[in-house]
Formats: sequence, structure tokens, C-alpha cells
Amino acid sequence: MIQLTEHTIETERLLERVRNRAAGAVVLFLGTTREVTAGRQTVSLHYEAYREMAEKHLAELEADARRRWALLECEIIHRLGEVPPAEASVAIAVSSPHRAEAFAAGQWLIDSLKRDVPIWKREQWADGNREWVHPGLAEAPTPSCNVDEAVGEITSER
Amino acid sequence: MIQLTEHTIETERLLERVRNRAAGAVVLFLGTTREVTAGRQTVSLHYEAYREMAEKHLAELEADARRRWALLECEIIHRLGEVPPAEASVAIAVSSPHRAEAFAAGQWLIDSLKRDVPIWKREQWADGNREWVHPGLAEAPTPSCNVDEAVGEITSER
Amino acid sequence: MKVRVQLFAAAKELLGQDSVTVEVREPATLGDVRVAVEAAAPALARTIAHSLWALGAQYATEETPVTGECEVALIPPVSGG
Amino acid sequence: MKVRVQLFAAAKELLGQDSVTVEVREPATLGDVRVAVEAAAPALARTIAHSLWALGAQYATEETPVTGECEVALIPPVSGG
Repeated sequence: MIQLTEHTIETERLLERVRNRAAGAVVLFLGTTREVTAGRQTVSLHYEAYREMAEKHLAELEADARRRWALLECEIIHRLGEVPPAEASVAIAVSSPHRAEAFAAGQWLIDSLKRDVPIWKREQWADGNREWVHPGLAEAPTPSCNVDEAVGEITSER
Repeated sequence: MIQLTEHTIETERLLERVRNRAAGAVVLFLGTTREVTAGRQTVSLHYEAYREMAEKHLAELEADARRRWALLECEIIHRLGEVPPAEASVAIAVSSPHRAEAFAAGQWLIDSLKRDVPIWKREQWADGNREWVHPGLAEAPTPSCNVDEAVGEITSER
Repeated sequence: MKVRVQLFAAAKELLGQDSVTVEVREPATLGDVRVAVEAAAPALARTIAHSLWALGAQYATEETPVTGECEVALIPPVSGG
Repeated sequence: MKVRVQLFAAAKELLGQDSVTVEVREPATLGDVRVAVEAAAPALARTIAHSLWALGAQYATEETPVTGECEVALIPPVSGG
């Protein structure tokens, strides 16, 4: 099952859903908001998705993972909107008869998600700056704009 | 932190303890009782430890993992006594700034635990048989003994 | 024909709008749409150079034919997870 | 001297007791203890052949010296996790 949600990811319910009497292993991965990145303080991350395409793509990742490994359950949840430090922006939970598959599928799913699924994060830095994270886009030629928290139309690139 | 416990492993509290504002990744591994192994039905698993040595060894595994990877938190919990199907006998939870370390440490910890830590499981099969699991011990020369649930002194080897 | 291109993240903020509509001559490909967007919104040039395109909510190459009913989107480098 | 060897899992159930105490001549090694246990409890021979030994709650080789105060344990192949 895949899900995009504006709410806190409920890990206990997620683990309940992947528990399975045929499973010997459960692997849960949480991607959490890190407060400090390269020495800069993050207030929160804001996630935006191209929802229709992201849902389609996540469902394909689940189907691919189920084809590649003997999974019993496979859940991918991505949170959208604001995600404060230490909270999860993404959760991937898989169960399988043996642990090797669960670890391999979990790693492959998060790697694939981060590489391909049309979801973007914007850093809200403690110094007031905001910037969308677009890996590979060269440093912005213009300096990042210092904006009020209330504004948010203007951004800079990494 | 490491722990041997006779009680259900509380995953939500475990995840709370490894959550960290400096973490970008949390990996939780659960080893759960599988109902069917090689076509035979398991009623439950029973775990026994050489407690003093197991605690010492688990603490060393935690210390080794913290030396090898940049972990923020690292928790290992092993349950002892009866563990019914779909419940966790072991939980390993780690957090780290980036996901590669969390996955690598989680896998290394469960592999090392299963290889070295003096904990043993006994299968309680649905057909009434019980047997201690001792990998590498050849098939028992005597057939396994069918015992009442109430007895349990007699066992066979795998 | 008119083609509406959905924008996200930095591209959306650079333009201050969540889509841009361009006119292309039929038959058109995603490459033709790209050229038209670059002309209509020069501010997006650098972003476009590093972006992929989606057609019908799937990644597609610039050779892919586009009709007026197609859902087209500019996909800047992703950063979910 | 007397050395008490802790037993676990199948070894404990085979003997119906959680330890076996053997007499060894000083100075003794874990190897001497092993020989004495095999003589005292022949039922454990196959298990011992596949087991490791622990001294003071740590794995130790058969060359390791043993004193009467040592905590000695027979560690059959483990299956935790």
C-alpha cells in the first residue's frame, strides 16, 4: 500500500499492518528531518508532490519490489507539508520470511523513491532563508532571498 | 542501550528513544516468529539466554557498531520466554545522520547477534514436538520425542 | 494548439504560478513544448536545463508526441524522502 | 579442584540439569574441563563436539587456564534473533 499524507506518520499502526504470521523479519525505514545540515539550522522541511504522478510511481515501486523480493507486506508512506525536526517525512515498512529480502527491499525502495518520485523539499532555515532542494542544479547565480515566514513565494536554488 | 526482556517489545517507545533531531534516518529491524518453517507449523518459539554473557556481548555489539558507524542512537532488545507468531523476538533500532549507516549498522547488528550471542530458541511445533535449534548440529540420531506441553524436559536436536 | 505545463517547487516559485500555457504548432513533441516554455518564461531556462518532463504523469523523452489533452509537467530534480 | 559448568538449551535438557560439576587436576585448562565433562556426561559428547566454551561470560579457547572460581559454560550453536 502506498500513501501520501498531510498528517504525522503513525508508525505503530504501520508496523501492525506489515506484521504477518508468515514473516520472520520486518524492516522499517524512517526518513526524519535533520535539524542541522552542513552547519545550518533547519526549522522544518516542507514537502510538495506532483500527487498524481507520485502516487502512480510509488505504486509501481511497490509492485516492482514485490516482484523482485518475496515480500509479505510492503507499505510506503510519504508526508507532505511541514515536517519538523525528528519527525518522519517518509516511512517504508516491509515484511518477508527471511531478513535479507526485507533489508534489500527497504534499501532499494528508499533509494528509488529519492531518485525518481516527483516530490520536493524546501528547507526552512533558522536564519529565515528558504530554499527548494534540487540536487544537481548548480548554485543559484543570485543570493538566496531573506523572506518572512508568512511570505514564501520567493525562493532560491541550491 | 541493550535489554533482555520477558515482555512484549514495545516498538513505539523504542522508536521514540532512537528518534533524534540530528538524525536523517531511522532503521528498525524486527525478527518475528514465523508460523510455518519448511512446511511445519510453529505454535510458538521459546527463547533462553545465558543472560550474563548475552548482556555483555550485546553491549559490545552496540559499542562496536557505534565505533564503526556514525550512529546517534542504537538499541538492541531481545525477548526471552515464549514468543507467539507475528510477535517480535528481537528488535534493533538505530538512527544516524544519513541512511547508509543506519541500514549497514542494522544489518551488521542482527547478523552478529544471530551468529555470536548466547541465546537459543526452541521450536514448539503444532504436532506436539519441541526442539532446540542448534544450527550445524547434525540431525539427531534418535527421533524427536513427542511430549505433552506440560512436560518439556525432553528435547531433540535439529 | 495550447499546452498547459504544470510547474512545481522552485520552478513554480520562480514564476509565481503553478502552470504556464504555451502555444505550439501541431504535430508537436515534448521538445517543441520545451522550446515554447523557454521562450515564454526565460526565468526557467536554468531549471529546465536540469529538469525532466512528464506526460500523463509519467516520465517521457522530448521526442514524445504531445496533444492538447495531454497532462504535461516540468519535473525539476526531485528531493523527496 | 571442582569446576562447575553451566549448561543451556539442548545440553541442559539432555542432562535434565542446568550445570554439571567435574573434578580436574590443577593447573587445568578449558580443554581439561571438556575431557572431564565428556567422561562425566557421555550423553553430551555430540553436543560438545559442536559447541564453544565460555569463561567468565566470554568465549575462550581450550588452551585457556581455568581456576575453581571461574564461571565456565558450554555454549551450543546459538539460535537467537
